[in-house]
Amino acid sequence: MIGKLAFLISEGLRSLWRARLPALGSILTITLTLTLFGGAYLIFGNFDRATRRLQSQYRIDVFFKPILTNGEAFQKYQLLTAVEGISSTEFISKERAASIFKREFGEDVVTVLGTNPLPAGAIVLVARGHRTARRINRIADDIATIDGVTDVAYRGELVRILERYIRIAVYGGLILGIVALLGAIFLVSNTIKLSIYAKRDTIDTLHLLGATRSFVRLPFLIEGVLQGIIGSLLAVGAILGMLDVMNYILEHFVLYRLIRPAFLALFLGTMGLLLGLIGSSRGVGRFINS
Amino acid sequence: MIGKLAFLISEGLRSLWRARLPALGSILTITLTLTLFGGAYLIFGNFDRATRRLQSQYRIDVFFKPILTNGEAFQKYQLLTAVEGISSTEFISKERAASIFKREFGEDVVTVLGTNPLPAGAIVLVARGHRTARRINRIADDIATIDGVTDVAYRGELVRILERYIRIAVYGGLILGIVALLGAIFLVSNTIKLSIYAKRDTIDTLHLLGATRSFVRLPFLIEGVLQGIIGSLLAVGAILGMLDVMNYILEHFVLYRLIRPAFLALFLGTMGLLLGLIGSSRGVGRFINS
Amino acid sequence: MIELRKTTLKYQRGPGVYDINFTIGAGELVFLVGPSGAGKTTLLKLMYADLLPQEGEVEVNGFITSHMRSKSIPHLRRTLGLVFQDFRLLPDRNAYDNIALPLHILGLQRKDIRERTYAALDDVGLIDRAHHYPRELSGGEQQRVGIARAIVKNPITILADEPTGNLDAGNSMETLDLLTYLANENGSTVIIATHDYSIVSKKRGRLIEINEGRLLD
Amino acid sequence: MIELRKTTLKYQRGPGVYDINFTIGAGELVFLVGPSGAGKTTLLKLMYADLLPQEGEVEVNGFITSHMRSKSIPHLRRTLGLVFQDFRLLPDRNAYDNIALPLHILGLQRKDIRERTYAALDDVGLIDRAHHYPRELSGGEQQRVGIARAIVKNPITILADEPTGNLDAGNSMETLDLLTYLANENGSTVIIATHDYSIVSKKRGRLIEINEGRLLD
Ligand SMILES: Nc1ncnc2c1ncn2[C@@H]1O[C@H](COP(=O)(O)OP(=O)(O)OP(=O)(O)O)[C@@H](O)[C@H]1O
Ligand SMILES: Nc1ncnc2c1ncn2[C@@H]1O[C@H](COP(=O)(O)OP(=O)(O)OP(=O)(O)O)[C@@H](O)[C@H]1O
Ligand SMILES: [Mg+2]
Ligand SMILES: [Mg+2]
Repeated sequence: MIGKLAFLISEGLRSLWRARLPALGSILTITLTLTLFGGAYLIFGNFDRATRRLQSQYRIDVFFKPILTNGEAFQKYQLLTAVEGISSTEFISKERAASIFKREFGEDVVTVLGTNPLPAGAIVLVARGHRTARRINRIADDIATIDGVTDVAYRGELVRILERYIRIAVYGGLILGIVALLGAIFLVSNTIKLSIYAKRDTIDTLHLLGATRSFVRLPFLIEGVLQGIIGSLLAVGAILGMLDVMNYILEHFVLYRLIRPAFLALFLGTMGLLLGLIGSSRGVGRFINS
Repeated sequence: MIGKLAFLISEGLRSLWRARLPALGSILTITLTLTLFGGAYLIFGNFDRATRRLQSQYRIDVFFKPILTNGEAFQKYQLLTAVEGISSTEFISKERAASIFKREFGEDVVTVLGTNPLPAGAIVLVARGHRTARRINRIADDIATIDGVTDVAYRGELVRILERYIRIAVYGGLILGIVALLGAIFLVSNTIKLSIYAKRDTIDTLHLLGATRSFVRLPFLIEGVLQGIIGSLLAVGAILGMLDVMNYILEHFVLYRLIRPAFLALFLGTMGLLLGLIGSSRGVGRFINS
Repeated sequence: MIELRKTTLKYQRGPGVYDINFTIGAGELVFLVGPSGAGKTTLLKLMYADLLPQEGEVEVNGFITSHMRSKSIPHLRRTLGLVFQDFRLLPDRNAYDNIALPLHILGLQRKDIRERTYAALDDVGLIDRAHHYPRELSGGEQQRVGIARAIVKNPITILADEPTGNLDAGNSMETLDLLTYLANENGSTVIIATHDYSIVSKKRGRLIEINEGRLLD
Repeated sequence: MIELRKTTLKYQRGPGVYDINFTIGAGELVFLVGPSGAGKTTLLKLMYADLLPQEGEVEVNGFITSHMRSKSIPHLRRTLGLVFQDFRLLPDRNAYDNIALPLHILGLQRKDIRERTYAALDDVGLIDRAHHYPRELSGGEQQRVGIARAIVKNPITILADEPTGNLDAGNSMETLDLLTYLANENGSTVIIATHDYSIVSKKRGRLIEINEGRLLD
């Protein structure tokens, strides 16, 4: 039994070596698929990081009554922490408000009027889990009920647009991911199917000599798994190489670096193995019927 | 001669029909590749449209001297049209400025002060060809030299970030496009190579019977081109179908529609034909050496 | 033991064999003779369950081919040694590996496989061609590799289809001697299908004649 | 006209043929005989430029194989009709299409092709098997398709490798008659390689004997 298994494994290796050229095709197909997949994984991982840069868009501006002094307003400000769904807050004193006014309108309100009419305020950032248009609305309403707050402003429009793009990205990514996965399995099984097709006489002969289904199938499955593993190793190399090239380009042009997502090798290795196995067993299934 | 050509074409058709299963693999490989490509084309086409929605980010805020009346400011405002690189301008009267202030700071400045201290201003949109950080800087400087203008504000930071993302998209798209194209040619030629590999005995026999290289090659090339054409037709169908599905989803969730880019069918048809031709001649080249 | 009982197989597009009845006992040497297209190969295919009868039954070494599950077919075939008319050597394996294949299918020990394979190579006079691939062998040498592959596992029954078609007189005689030895000394049942009546006269064996799909007697 | 001048070809992994000299004129019928592994197929392969000599020259119908560009090989082969020892039928074409193939390679008219192909099918007695695929034919029937494919274009030279190995006495005789007719009445040069000395006695023809790669005389 062990002798037979050893024979079948060595058959798988031999077959891989003997049909180097077609096998290379199969391996590079897996590499290509996994490189695309790993690239998507990379981009998603970095996209997530890039969107965090835009988090300032999830900002609510709070205005206190102008009659409140900075100190009084700061006491009200501390009540904000009780509101659910807030990640951070920043107090804006009357003086900061004046300098913001200057920045926005190009005029020093204190010089013009001799006094500072602007109210104190606060900038509130919405926590990650609450960044939907509906939740932000609720949070703004909650803040508005705090005593001493006259007005609450937030860029609802921008938030809604952002949400739109994120939704598109998530749904698009989901669809593309499923298409790519099906495509990969299809490609691998097709390549292995063609390899088997080229060996159909051999397979017939094996059956005529009394070989069982599994005796005939096993070397092909082993061959497929080996191809998957080799293909995924090449894909890991390709992605790390691509990462270096892209980072070189990116640093040169935009001073921005992509990071390497965690578990890349594990992710691709597992996918390669599964691809090889599913692909070859699908490919084998069609042709080997005693 | 014509009889021979007719025979070879019918051989290509027969071969395609006889090897339906492997050919189907080849065809679907082309379909898959072109669907990915067409999808990218679709996304690029729509991405361009989506960025145009963000054009308000290429905006320069202009402030006139507070002592100027609305009428005087409007005369200065008309000088703006002479500045190069501007696509549209909008006059902001002192009253509009006050209402913007109210929106931003939650306080009616006229009620508080009894008078409107705010200056008139203008919103200037930068023309398409001038939307780089450097150009915007120049335009802002040009505007600042106009008599009566006290200050010019623009979101240089945001523009720079946007530029960054567009650069990433363009370079990333370029790299992905090249990888995908090479991958497609590789996949097609590999599939056809495997088909030819399965027929190597037949090819040897044809040579022994006195067939020339081109007699043996032509049916494979014809087969490849047919596969390319069929594959691209399927890809056009797949993309139009995907478009419908995505639009259904998008409309449902975000009230946004993707449009169909122009020349999609022509683009994919040409690519499919070229893919089939390049792939099959590459695939044929390896195996057929008398 | 091989028994065909009122066996009929008609090809969809072509003739076949009709109402065949015979029994062949253990250790018998049988010549199945008939002209080209008579149905010799068809009868052998029925015996190794490559074809199933449309009427009647085929019983080989205790298996009734039309009544058994397809999972049992390998078990039947492991009791047989087959020589194919078109050799059916695996093109990507050398002579040694082709001959060793049935032993790997039986799951024998490595050492055992080596010994038996070299013995079979010796039986057909191809020891010095052990590591040549089929395309590096002459037609007659390929045929002898096919014969070695059939006898290497010392099977209960040997079904040889035209085993001397590509062999010269000397090699033909040696092959016949080998198969006769296996029948007489080893107790194997040996069926040789051939169109060549001259080889029949060289060995004492039972004759089964077929023409246009029907037995003559 | 075929001439081998001091031709030697030694296989990298195996024997070969050594210092072969002979000339065969137009219209001759030649039997190339020798035991299994003697080098018959090797000599034929040298004639149809599947192998090139390492020493000496091979001249066939005006082409000297070792001096011609590989582009000319198809032109040489179009003057030849080949019967292969292993038939080499295309498995995905029926008998008719297999036989018509050399005519398509020559670029003949459709009507012409039809006529000649049916004539060749008739010559080998397989009119009623025209639309059968090789796997639907018996061994002898496949061999006859191979013979029909060699003669269909009425070639200057016919090189037949073991053309009766799978044929019964009757069919063998008919095939020999056909080839003899083509040599005598048609002026074709016919070379029949065989291990079977018995068929040599049946027709008047020149005998070239080879053993272990060397000519006997
Ligand atoms: N798959 C098939 N489909 C249709 N007809 C077939 C098929 N296989 C064989 N035949 C026909 O059945 C008849 C018997 O074939 P078989 O191969 O048994 O002959 P045979 O006695 O072995 O002849 P040979 O000596 O030429 O090998 C032949 O006429 C052949 O054409
Ligand atoms: N490609 C090859 N590589 C090595 N040796 C070869 C090759 N082809 C043939 N041989 C050897 O050369 C010798 C002559 O082979 P050839 O095929 O010419 O014999 P033959 O006379 O046709 O025999 P048969 O009657 O068995 O067909 C044989 O011993 C064979 O093993
Ligand atoms: Mg037969
Ligand atoms: Mg030979």
